[in-house]
Amino acid sequence: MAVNSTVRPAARLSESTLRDMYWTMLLARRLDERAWALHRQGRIAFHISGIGQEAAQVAAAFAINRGVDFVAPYYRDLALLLALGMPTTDFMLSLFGKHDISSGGRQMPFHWSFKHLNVVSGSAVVTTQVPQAAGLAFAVKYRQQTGMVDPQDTTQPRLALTCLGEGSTSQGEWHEAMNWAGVHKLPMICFVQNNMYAISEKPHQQMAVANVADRASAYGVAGAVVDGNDVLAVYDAMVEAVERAYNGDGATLLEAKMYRLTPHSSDDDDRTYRSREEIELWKARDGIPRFRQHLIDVGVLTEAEAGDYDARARAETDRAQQEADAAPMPAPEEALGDLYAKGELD
Amino acid sequence: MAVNSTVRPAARLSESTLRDMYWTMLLARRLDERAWALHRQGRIAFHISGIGQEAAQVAAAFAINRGVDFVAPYYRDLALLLALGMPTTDFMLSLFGKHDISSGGRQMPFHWSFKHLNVVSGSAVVTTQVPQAAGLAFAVKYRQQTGMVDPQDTTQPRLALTCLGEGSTSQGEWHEAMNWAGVHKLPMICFVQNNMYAISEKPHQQMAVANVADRASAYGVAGAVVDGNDVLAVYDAMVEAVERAYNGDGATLLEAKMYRLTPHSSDDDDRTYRSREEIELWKARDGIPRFRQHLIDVGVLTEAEAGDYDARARAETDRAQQEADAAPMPAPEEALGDLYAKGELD
Amino acid sequence: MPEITLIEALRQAMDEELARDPRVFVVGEDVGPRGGVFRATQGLYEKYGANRLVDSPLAELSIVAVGIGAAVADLRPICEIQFADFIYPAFNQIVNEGSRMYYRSNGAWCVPMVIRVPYGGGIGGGLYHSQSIEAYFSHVPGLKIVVPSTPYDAKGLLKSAVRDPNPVMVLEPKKGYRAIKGEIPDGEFTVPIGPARIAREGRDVSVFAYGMMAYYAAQAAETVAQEGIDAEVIDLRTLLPLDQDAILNSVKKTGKALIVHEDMQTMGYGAEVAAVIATDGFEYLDGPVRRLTGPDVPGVPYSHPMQEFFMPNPEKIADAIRDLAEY
Amino acid sequence: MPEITLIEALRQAMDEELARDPRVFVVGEDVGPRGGVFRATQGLYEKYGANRLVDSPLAELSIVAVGIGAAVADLRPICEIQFADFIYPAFNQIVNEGSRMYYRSNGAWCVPMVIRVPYGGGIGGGLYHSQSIEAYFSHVPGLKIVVPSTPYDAKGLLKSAVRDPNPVMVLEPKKGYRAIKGEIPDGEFTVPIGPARIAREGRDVSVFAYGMMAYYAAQAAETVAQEGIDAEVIDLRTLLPLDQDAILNSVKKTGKALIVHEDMQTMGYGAEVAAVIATDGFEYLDGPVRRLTGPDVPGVPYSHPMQEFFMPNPEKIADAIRDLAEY
Ligand SMILES: Cc1ncc(C[n+]2csc(CCOP(=O)(O)OP(=O)(O)O)c2C)c(N)n1
Ligand SMILES: Cc1ncc(C[n+]2csc(CCOP(=O)(O)OP(=O)(O)O)c2C)c(N)n1
Ligand SMILES: [Mg+2]
Ligand SMILES: [Mg+2]
Repeated sequence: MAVNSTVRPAARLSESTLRDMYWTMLLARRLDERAWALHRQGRIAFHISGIGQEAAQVAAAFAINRGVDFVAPYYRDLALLLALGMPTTDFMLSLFGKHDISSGGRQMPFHWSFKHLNVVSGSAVVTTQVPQAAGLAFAVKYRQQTGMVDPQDTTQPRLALTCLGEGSTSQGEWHEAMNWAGVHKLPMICFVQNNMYAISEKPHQQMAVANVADRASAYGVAGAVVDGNDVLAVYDAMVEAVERAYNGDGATLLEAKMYRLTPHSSDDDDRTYRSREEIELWKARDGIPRFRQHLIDVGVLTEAEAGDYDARARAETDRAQQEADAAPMPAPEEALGDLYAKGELD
Repeated sequence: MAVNSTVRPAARLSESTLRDMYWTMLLARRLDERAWALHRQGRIAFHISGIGQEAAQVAAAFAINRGVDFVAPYYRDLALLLALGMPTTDFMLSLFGKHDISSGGRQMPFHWSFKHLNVVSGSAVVTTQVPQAAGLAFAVKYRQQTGMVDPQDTTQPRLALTCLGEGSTSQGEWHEAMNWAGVHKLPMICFVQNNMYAISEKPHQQMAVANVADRASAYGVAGAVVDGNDVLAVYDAMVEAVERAYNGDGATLLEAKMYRLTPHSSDDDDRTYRSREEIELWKARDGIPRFRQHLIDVGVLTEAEAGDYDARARAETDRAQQEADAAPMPAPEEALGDLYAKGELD
Repeated sequence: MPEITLIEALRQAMDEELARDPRVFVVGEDVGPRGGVFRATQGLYEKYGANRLVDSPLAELSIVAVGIGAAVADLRPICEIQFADFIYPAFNQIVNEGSRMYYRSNGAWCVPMVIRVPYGGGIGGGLYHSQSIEAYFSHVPGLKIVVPSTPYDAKGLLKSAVRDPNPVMVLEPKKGYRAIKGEIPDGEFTVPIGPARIAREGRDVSVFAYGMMAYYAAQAAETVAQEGIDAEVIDLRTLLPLDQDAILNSVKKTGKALIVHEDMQTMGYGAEVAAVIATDGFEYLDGPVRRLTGPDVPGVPYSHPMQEFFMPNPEKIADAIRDLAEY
Repeated sequence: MPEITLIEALRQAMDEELARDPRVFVVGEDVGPRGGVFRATQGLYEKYGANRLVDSPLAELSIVAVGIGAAVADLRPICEIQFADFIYPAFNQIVNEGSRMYYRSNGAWCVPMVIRVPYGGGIGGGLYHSQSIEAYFSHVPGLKIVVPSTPYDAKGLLKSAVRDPNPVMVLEPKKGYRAIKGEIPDGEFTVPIGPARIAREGRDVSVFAYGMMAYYAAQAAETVAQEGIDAEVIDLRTLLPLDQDAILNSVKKTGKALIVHEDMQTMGYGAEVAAVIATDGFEYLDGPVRRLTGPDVPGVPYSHPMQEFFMPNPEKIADAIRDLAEY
């Protein structure tokens, strides 16, 4: 996948980009499903899924300058990370607790960190990445304002994108981050993936407003709500936010509505708090088959090609799993690691 | 001062209540000025002032069921506390670090606590009282909803009033408190005393919106802005908020605009960050002479009576100071105090 | 007497206290219909309803702060923090507020609240689902901290915590939730907050531990007993205030002290135990005070081999006892 | 060499680092035109402007979190927390985030940030303007903590902190801001993070202290010297990582250890120092390890007599040295 920096509306996306987007969503879905299977087989200890959120994530990634702009993701962002350039094998390594790039096996899977892609390491503690993303965006602006970089230089990060769930906006951390973004007019995009649940709790137990994005006005930032299962709609909304950031016009709170199609994690039993019917209803709105059909309808993809993609995604998943499977486990003493960075930084 | 529970608009306030309100504002001003004088004389170590905020505070207090409803105040609330029934001597004792009711001399002055008035002890850490006030309001509602008390019972607390400065709303604590108030529709009033400064910082350095109350909509609570120097306007706005709380219609974010007429505290030098002209401008809008004139205009007070009030306030201040002066200092070992409450609570 | 798990004991304690006192309520993330992510409140929502089992917004600071306000208003909140690792947003409210309320108001206000916190590693939780937090909170005068390691203590201490007029943190060794089983009597009972428990009497070496490590220490003591080493195991059980007498009495007998915790060593809880011994038990000592703890790294790694490297276990404890016995 | 105050030394360090590296900036409440409530940044706003001296919203969590993000993005933030008592809202970001970034990313990301924190009592600040916080933060692997007690160390350590690739907390004994004066050389210098400083050599008793208490301990040592007691004073200076060798070397010489801090005793920093001695210095000891500290109450009371009761001072330290010397 080529790293692009194209800020253009969905209507002007090239066919190959559209296919890339579809491929990434599909691959994420297959990898994610495989993780569930591996967990059922007792081969991995834990899985937390992004199934149902791939369309929105891929759209978000494709709208920024991938690999250059800062990203502070959250645990469900598998599709986003694939779109940014995470190797599939690395994902599989992390599932097995092996030497992945993100943490060398120290962190649970889904705690992404890719320095070469400007994806900053996160924790499991929800929302902590959001004020840090304000700091990343602050650094972007600081460099521009103090003349250290040219604001037009596309080899430099020009914004910080951060993701979180709707429930996580209840944290004080989120308020402080959004407030910084507003007061300091930061090039930040807060991308809320509202999947209707925070483990068992529903949005009305988190907030007394209909949309997280309704809170944008409280911070003096732009806000928008978009259908998270409509990849091109999310993409267009993101492009607006990206242009705002690049142009120095401040932050955006973008909320994509979607649905968590799986239990919260492999430890969860969602039968205690939601009906099977509700899930089926949302399955029918799944963004992946929807985009597939759209691409076929507009002639970007044929049925045969789509079938091909399916086969390739499965093959790529197999390959990644096998490669990761063959890799050794970390040595016990690696727990000690390096506690402190050494020397003076230049 | 009799404890009242009258929820009535300002237009229907009795003459004696109006005079009570004026008296309380005036007394607060005199005590506060005396504290500055004592500090200049090196007789007390520290002072933090409510000068310029008395009108709003007195209005707020008079609108609730004083001594019964819960109050979680902040450090500038001298006038509010007097209106609630704090003895003047006790204030003076606290200035001298003697055995005051609030803390027995353990806390700095202005860390009010009066169990018999349902005024809950606070810290100097800004904003912490606000989510606690949500807890107080939660308890009010819990008792009503579980049938432990009758919602009409005026001998029971029916709301929680909490105060803070505009700068303190930048804390994550505030977001979480307001969010609880919204989600759980709590009988809480968050009274923001926007005095245009947080030490040296101006409101636009705290938030990218014009008013704190603009944020009410983000929490699904009612919001209003009022002129803090207009005691009757604040009173009416508070009455609305109180009725909302008493009727089970949820929380209010009420913001009173005013001006901190003194430096932040006796440790501050405000010449580093604001002009003398600006202060003079605001002095002209001071709520106390304005209310005095109003009462004279409407015939509630004569010039002579007003002069009398001045003399009485000075005398009361003298008396309180002398009484506090004569009291002994705490013994050193009282530092040990009681670390834990003993026994089982009933 | 029926044998139950640690978590069932905690559930029973809450059930009984909810039934006993209408002021008791539980507040936290997913404590309602979901019954808690560890199922500590399973069935309680159905029994006591939404007023008493309160699903909170995802915000630990306010779970605790609302608890403080409600306790001040004479309710009896049981606040659940989903994992110990997520308690820090509430640090300010616990340290600056709840724990100081009584002292700062000169005894006028008290805060009868409970904070339940599943903690500890060895469960594949990595850096952020494995933490021990007792070190931070045992430096907070005004707070009490208990750590049960048996179902009996779990039920009895939690019930005492609910009835205590002070804020009490209940640290629950989550690896033991289902692994630790034990008998409890049928009727009502409580376990007092304060006294440590002699889990095993012995004359050669004193082992001080709590939570999962107390459970392991007892196993290790049985192992070394077969080799002729008679270890005394003290389950500290209440970390704040610390039962100094229990520690000193034991060291007086054995002359040797080993402290075990899974938390990192530097400024871990073992430091205070060692300091107490070095000051007031100095004359009893026949050897150095030893600590067997997790290493000084920022957390328990996820990958299994690294996790096992981090965690103390019965074998490592037995080795440390042998070592010290030989001194 | 000119004699300057502790706070002037800190101001100079920031001034020089701001001039040296355009990535260095200061962020905090009132650090701009106001120059900080203690005046640590006085004149810097005029010199470096609003981009480099950033008045933040009144929100410590985000002061630190924005600092972390900026440091990750290769800037060099100096975050000012107005009073130590107000740092807890940032506890989560410091403990779970900044200090773990390097370890959790397997060395990919580092966090070259400084957190400056005025701390300590004896200044009429009461429960919420007097706190010591080192105990909480010295249990955070990945963080470094320094506490200067001389202008030389203040300037040298702060400059080292700015250049260090790790998060460094600089605890500033605010009672000494203007009270402590000392000489510093004219040109550029730094003081390494890590080694303790022998403030006074002696053979009879080792006194371990830091910050204001190191300053007082040196005074106390002079007092007892006149009585023939030769106390060694070790200014620990870096609390994390702890210079264990310096401690053990001193105890080896004197056989007696007194630890002094103003913070509360239980699980205070002295616990770790005592534990290190009880473990690795056991064979050197000629007497119990003693701690002279603030009492276990929730904070320093405001009222003057109670404050004085709480705070250690040169007289109390001298008494404690005499006591231990007699053992
Ligand atoms: C501070 C904190 N508290 C609690 C948790 C436990 N937890 C993990 S995910 C989650 C729900 C998050 O919901 P939401 O923000 O909507 O994101 P989603 O998982 O739905 O994508 C909770 C409570 C946590 N990780 N961090
Ligand atoms: C958490 C915290 N941070 C910093 C401070 C120091 N401080 C005390 S008052 C104040 C400004 C408060 O401003 P505002 O909320 O507007 O209230 P005002 O003083 O203007 O009434 C600051 C920064 C504090 N007390 N608590
Ligand atoms: Mg969600
Ligand atoms: Mg203000």
